[in-house]
Amino acid sequence: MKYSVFSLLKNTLSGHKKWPAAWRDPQPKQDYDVIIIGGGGHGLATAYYLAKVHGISNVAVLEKSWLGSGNVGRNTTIIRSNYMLPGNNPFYEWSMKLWEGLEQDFNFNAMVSQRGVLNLCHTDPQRDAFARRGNAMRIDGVDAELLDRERVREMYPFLDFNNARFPIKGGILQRRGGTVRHDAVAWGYARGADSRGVDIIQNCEVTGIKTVKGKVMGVQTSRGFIGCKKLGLAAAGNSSEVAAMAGLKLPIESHVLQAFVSEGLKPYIDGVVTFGAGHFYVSQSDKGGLVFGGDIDGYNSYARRGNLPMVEHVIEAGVAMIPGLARVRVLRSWGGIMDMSMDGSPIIDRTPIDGLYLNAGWCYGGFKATPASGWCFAHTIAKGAPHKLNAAYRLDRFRRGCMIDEKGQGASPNLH
Amino acid sequence: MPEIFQRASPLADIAIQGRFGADHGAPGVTLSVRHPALIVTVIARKGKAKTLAEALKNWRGATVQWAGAEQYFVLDRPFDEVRKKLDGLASCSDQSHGRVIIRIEGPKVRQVLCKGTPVDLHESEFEIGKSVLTQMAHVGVHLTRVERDAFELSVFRGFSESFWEWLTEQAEEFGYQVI
Amino acid sequence: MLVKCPHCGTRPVEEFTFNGDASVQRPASNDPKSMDQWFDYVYLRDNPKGRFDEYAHHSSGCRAWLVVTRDTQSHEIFNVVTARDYAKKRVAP
Amino acid sequence: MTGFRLDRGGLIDRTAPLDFIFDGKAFTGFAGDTLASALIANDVHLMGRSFKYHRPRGVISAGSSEPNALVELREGARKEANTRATMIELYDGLVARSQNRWPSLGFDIGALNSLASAMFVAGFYYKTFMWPKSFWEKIYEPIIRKAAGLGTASKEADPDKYEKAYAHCDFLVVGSGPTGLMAALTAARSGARVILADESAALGGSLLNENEEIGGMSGYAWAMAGIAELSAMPNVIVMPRTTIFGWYDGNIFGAVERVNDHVLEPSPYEPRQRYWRIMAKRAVMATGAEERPIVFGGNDVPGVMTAGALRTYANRYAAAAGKSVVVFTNNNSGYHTARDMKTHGVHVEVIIDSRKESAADSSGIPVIRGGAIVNVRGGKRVSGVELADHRMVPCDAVAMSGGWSPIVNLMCHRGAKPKWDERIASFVPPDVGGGFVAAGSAAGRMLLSECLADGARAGTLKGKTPSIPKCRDEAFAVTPLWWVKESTGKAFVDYQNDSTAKDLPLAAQEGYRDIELAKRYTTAGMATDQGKLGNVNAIAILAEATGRSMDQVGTTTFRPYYTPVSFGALAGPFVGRHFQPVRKTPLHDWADELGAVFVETGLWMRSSWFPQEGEDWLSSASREVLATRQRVGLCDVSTLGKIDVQGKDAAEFLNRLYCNTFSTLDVGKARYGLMLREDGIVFDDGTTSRLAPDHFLMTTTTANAARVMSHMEFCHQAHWPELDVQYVSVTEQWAQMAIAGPKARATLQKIVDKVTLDDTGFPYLVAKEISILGGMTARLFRISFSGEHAYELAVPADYGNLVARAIMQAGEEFGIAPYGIEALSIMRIEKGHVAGGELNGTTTAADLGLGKMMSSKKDYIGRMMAAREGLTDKNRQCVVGIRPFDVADKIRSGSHILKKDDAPSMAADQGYVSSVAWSPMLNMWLGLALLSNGRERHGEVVKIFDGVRNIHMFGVICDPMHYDRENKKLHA
Ligand SMILES: Cc1cc2nc3c(=O)[nH]c(=O)nc-3n(C[C@H](O)[C@H](O)[C@H](O)COP(=O)(O)OP(=O)(O)OC[C@H]3O[C@@H](n4cnc5c(N)ncnc54)[C@H](O)[C@@H]3O)c2cc1C
Ligand SMILES: NC(=O)c1ccc[n+]([C@@H]2O[C@H](COP(=O)([O-])OP(=O)(O)OC[C@H]3O[C@@H](n4cnc5c(N)ncnc54)[C@H](O)[C@@H]3O)[C@@H](O)[C@H]2O)c1
Ligand SMILES: Cc1cc2nc3c(=O)[nH]c(=O)nc-3n(C[C@H](O)[C@H](O)[C@H](O)COP(=O)(O)O)c2cc1C
Ligand SMILES: [Zn+2]
Repeated sequence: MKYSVFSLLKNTLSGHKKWPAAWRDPQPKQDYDVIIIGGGGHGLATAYYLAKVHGISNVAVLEKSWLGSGNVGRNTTIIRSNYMLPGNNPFYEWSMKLWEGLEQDFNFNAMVSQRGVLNLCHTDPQRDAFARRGNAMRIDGVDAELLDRERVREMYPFLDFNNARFPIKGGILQRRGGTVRHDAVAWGYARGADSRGVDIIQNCEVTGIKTVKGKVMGVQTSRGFIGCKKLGLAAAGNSSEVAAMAGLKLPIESHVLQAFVSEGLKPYIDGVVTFGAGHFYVSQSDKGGLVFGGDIDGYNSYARRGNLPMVEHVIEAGVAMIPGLARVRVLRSWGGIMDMSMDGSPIIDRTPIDGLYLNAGWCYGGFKATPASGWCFAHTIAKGAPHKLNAAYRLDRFRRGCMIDEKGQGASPNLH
Repeated sequence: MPEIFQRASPLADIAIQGRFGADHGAPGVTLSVRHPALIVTVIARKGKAKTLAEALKNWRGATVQWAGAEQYFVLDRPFDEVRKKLDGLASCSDQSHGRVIIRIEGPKVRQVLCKGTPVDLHESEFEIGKSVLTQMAHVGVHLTRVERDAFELSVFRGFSESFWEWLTEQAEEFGYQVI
Repeated sequence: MLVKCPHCGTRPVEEFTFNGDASVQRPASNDPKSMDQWFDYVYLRDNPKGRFDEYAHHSSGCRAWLVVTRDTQSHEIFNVVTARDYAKKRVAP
Repeated sequence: MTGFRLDRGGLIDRTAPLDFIFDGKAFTGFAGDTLASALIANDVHLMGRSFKYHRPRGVISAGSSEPNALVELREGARKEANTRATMIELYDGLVARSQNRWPSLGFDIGALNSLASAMFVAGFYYKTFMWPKSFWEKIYEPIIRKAAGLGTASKEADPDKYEKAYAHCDFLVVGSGPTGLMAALTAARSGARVILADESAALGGSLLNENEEIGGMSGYAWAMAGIAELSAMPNVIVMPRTTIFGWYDGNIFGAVERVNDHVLEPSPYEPRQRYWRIMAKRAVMATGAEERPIVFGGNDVPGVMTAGALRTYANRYAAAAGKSVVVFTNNNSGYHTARDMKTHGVHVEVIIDSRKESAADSSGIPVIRGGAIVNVRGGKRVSGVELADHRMVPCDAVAMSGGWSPIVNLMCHRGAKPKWDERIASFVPPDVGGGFVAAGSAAGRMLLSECLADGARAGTLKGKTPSIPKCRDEAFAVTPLWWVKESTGKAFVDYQNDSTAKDLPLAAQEGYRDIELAKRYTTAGMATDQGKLGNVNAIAILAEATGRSMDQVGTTTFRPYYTPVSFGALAGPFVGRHFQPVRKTPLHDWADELGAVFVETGLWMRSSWFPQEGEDWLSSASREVLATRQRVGLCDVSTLGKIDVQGKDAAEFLNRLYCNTFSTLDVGKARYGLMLREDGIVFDDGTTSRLAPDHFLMTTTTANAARVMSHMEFCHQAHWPELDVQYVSVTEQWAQMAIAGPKARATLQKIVDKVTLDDTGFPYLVAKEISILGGMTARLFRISFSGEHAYELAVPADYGNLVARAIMQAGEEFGIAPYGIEALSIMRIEKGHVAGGELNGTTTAADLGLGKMMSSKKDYIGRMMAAREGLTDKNRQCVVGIRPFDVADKIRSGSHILKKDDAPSMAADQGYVSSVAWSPMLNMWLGLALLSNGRERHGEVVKIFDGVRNIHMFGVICDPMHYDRENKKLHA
């Protein structure tokens, strides 16, 4: 059933008894052309584009828990394409373009809200770095504006302009950046994929990968063996664990990133703002909660929860940026497991094992990448070779010394 | 040896004597700056940790404080004397100007310090003479219990002013005096 | 999380800086043939869900590097030794 | 009873009346009241409006789980949105406003939403608002955002202070009801260090609300005696108004103490709130149980509340929520309310017991067994209830009891899930090991005697469990009734978010069957109360809709914060100017005297330029450069990291850390060193001197000082523990100043004792201990960052200002000028020296033109990885100089570089400008850039693209050394 004002009115009249399920709850088949491990944003988007763009619909997405229970369901929802390096920039911009038409494409309101992403700077070198970044964007036709202190003040007069330890000197603004209703992304892709024949199988944990002579044959799961010709890993924070089932060791560490939401408030902050002198970024959800986060806790973790030091660190920065927040209350905090890579950039590639494809290393920026990641991963799986947009996201780039390191932190995953 | 040059304390203009904060009768804590101080970092050379520890024991006129694995602060003796005495046992570095020692004492001293350090300062856990390295208010602190209700806090000189501001603010509710 | 530093006693996690997998050892050879070992050492990480040896620096305390054995899922800490002792005990590659 | 204030009883102080204002109207209450109890006593029930439908709402609870009665407390910069009226202690002068209504609480236009509510079901948003596309940001979303949210938060800086603190104990007791008190008493009497914390202003838990009897006295008297005993013990810390908000790894509990929320304004010396990290060896969760609502039509009309709340208002606050009460219950505790109300002289119309049978004592109040309320009459206040058999019962208050849920939150914060207990029809806490145990009602024990015994058991840290005082018990019996299916009115599961009983089956029908999906689709449990009251009902309704058991459906994930915590408390004093500590150099006062403008560099404040009358930063910095290059300048470089490296293997250690060699350095000499990361990228640079065969002084960049130190510690301890080397930061011990310029030598000579500073006595790269000013020991290094004949002089920090002043005096005759880091930066760019803009974590030694420094004779950090193809590619971007083609043009840092005739595109991007400066020597803007294959391109004309400033020009690539390429001045 197509979602629209008309279907809504019609169903209201029939007491909402006739809404169909947004996706089926199928039993796994014996085998599939393609299996995707991970019912997060990337896995679901991959399945959607496999079916939609490549006509491959004998596909299953296996999710160990409920749909969207991973990072897609727990991130701070920021989308932007303000990347600097040639390996990244066109990819993220393509993602932004896909966001811009996504809801009409998959007929689900994911509340893509291009309310602007503003990053603040507090020193001259930071401003220079923003100029470099902004120019890298502009050179490729991506929107970016460098704002001075007064322009920032006009937009957000309630930031600390009076008593700050690190005065605000300006910022870089991407107006097309913004937020998306995170859960709805998973739901929209799931519904879109399901309607094109993809089996979305929840509560189905992959526990082993079967290979014969270096070729993938299928997966062991909590619901039995399922065969496949091609297997795509899109397990985000669990990538290392899943890859290890095929004997692969990855250039990835798993870390916990916490996020927070405040009590609901009347409109407080219009766009997304990030602090440049500490770890803090914030936006306001359509429900009214301030959604915010900061840095990873810093130690390897698979627990989806963090500890108090990072809570304090984030909130100190929050009040340093917006003094008025002191009397606002934080309602809830949670964590997600980040697949932190060695250069802060992702991997979308084949692997040394025939038929096994890898999508991982998203660090804490993979939500915004969801559409392009699905698009490129679907292409890579369908064609057996990367798309030109993910040509730099190769697994062997570390061995070759071709890192894509936006922050210049090197092989220290917890610093990216 | 009298110094021919006047040493200037970084807290000279900050740690002004007087009574501050709330007034509940006697001050909750009393603060003072130990300046000029003589401080030497002493680190055992390889394989010399035991001999060094022996050499540091019962050193008249010196105060020896633990400052990390096989590492100490020797206070109150001039750098050259320390270096000569520990020659071959330890690497010595003068820190007399690099660190500032603040003494805090009084009935509320633990209540003030627990606003900064995660270390348990209860008598049952922290005897007199014990030193620890910790962090308070984002500043690294070397903390020593010198008496039941008296502690010394040693911080890098550059942070001393900021640290003093924080420390005195924590003491305000009890009332404090600076001597 | 509380980490029991062998030098300082039990301290909360905010005094430590973590630095990942301690199981990898810096290769001894500079022969180009050892490149695989080097690549493994610099870029590949054990990243288990469960028991894990990791480097931790007591950066706001005694500044010793430690190796903490911890469960990455429950965060339970089983053991802490100095990196120095860990290095000494490690079997030569 | 006059009005709704009972004549007798309660824990309020009738001698202390307090005036307060709610929605502009003046009222009076008493000390001991909460805002909610005072309003109820004044017959005000309408306190707020709901989220989606803007329905009139009153108080539901008497505690921190309150979802409805949220108000904006205080005004101006102290305004605090969404404050629970049930937790606000009344104080004189209190001002509060209702929220989420317009124009007024009584008449709220938003309530029109209710009319379309048939359409506003779960998931409504996802199905519409998609056309036309551009309408979302411009029209739909702003309307939705305006309508959503609850209170309005202040945007002004908060005038109050906050604090942080740590506490340690052997035993933490969370909750001070009978269980907690018994546990605390038991542990404390055995000598343990005990902390007893309770979120309430008064300790005693349910004993304050109920008429119990313990040990021959009233429960209240017993509690007071216990609290008095605990308060007098030196090993006990009693913390009222302290909410334990979360349980973290290591048995660390986060807590907030509301030190001054019960007064109009805190004293200037005291914080508003204090955030505690409590490190407990063991802890007990004695948090009690929460009474659940029943989901029936109109269960949100003001005047409907939990039975326990109604009882609490009467018993503790002497406030009657109505004059004629109907009780609706599925367990015995509803009877308790009925009896207490009767005792207080309040008419109880009827007890509606959903159970067909029960043995509970109704004290003569009529009981309807097997009954149910299907709708509540009344808009802004209950006027009656409609029963399943169509009977109408008039009343002005409804007490409902759907059973009791142990408050398991804290114990589930680290991932464990509660278990379903059929016996009490509740989820009970999981077993999380001995460090944290549940006791009393929190553990599912509903009888007082069980609670006391459980508390005593939990508090027994050693020895035998003591016997407990005698008390009166009342049987607990519940037969679940979650949802009155025959309801005719809207029946709410989540009050604040307006999720109804119908939303959950709809979510299941649409595929959102998992409780977590249903939560997200319907928003049930996501409001400020986090479903404390209604989540269990939601689970039950979903269980039925999907044919699963309670256990199979399970709960959603419990997360901190038990109740919401202010940002202020978690930030503590580290806000505003105190966000991070300030680090000042030993020359700060000297620079300040000379009018320096300071700039934040990491935590340091560095003197940036020294403006004279009428100068801006550029004219000041240019003058400083000219003075230095033509005469002599003095600059504070104390922030450079300085590390004393000593020991037999010091030289070997440095050999392994730096890519170039240090073992060959002579004593008394300095050498520039370059450090790589293990991945082959440049890490840091600096000059390191050999003071003795086994003693080096290393310097690092300001930015990397701490990281280099950690790196050394790591390399030594983890890689090479066999080395005999010791190192310590001596950054703060030394005040260090650069004295540069043609007259540097002459200036210094005037203050240096004995040594002659000529090229034989003190040649380039000499590093020596000397004496100055007639007896001060100092270190002098002949090194240069500016390219001038220059020295760095280090003196013990306490002498810094004194020496700097002396040098200024000595240099006066030569025209000495202080210079700041702006001038320093100009000079280094003129000389093509790399710094932060180029040492950016992605450049190799070769990229920086320093490839020759990489030794091939030894192992060092980064050697192997630096040889990878990607890091040796000839097209890598490397450092070049760049100048404007038209010398009148200004190049800006961050501009990108294109081939002269190329149009902008990522593919055509050749590099970028990494540093720029106005060169007073060359009279133009010039810079350094990172340019693909740059070394081969000197002389090439390129396009400079500065899209973010919309400035485009041409530039010329050149050698990075713009000025004095022969280094004549250095050796002059
Ligand atoms: C707190 C937080 C904030 C963030 N903020 C942002 C942000 O603002 N902007 C942004 O762009 N990005 C952000 N991110 C990152 C972003 O959410 C992730 O990079 C992205 O969601 C990862 O891709 P995914 O959606 O496919 O991952 P997931 O949703 O995690 O999907 C992976 C799925 O694989 C499943 N799985 C794992 N192992 C198995 C197995 N063995 N068998 C079956 N299934 C398995 C998991 O259950 C999971 O559902 C944030 C992340 C977090 C945690
Ligand atoms: N009538 C019934 O059916 C019924 C049902 C359940 C319980 N009860 C009775 O209630 C009593 C329960 O006693 P109890 O001592 O277990 O609980 P309690 O309710 O008396 O005390 C719990 C205390 O914990 C505090 N608290 C809760 N969470 C907190 C947190 N996170 N931080 C700080 N404080 C927190 C509360 O403010 C409260 O004061 C018994 O007398 C029992 O018989 C009766
Ligand atoms: C953008 C965003 C907004 C959220 N808003 C709320 C909210 O208003 N109320 C709430 O209780 N939780 C909110 N959450 C948190 C979720 O309840 C939940 O904690 C999070 O998705 C992680 O899942 P988990 O806690 O079940 O592990 C929000 C989460 C996100 C990502
Ligand atoms: Zn330590």
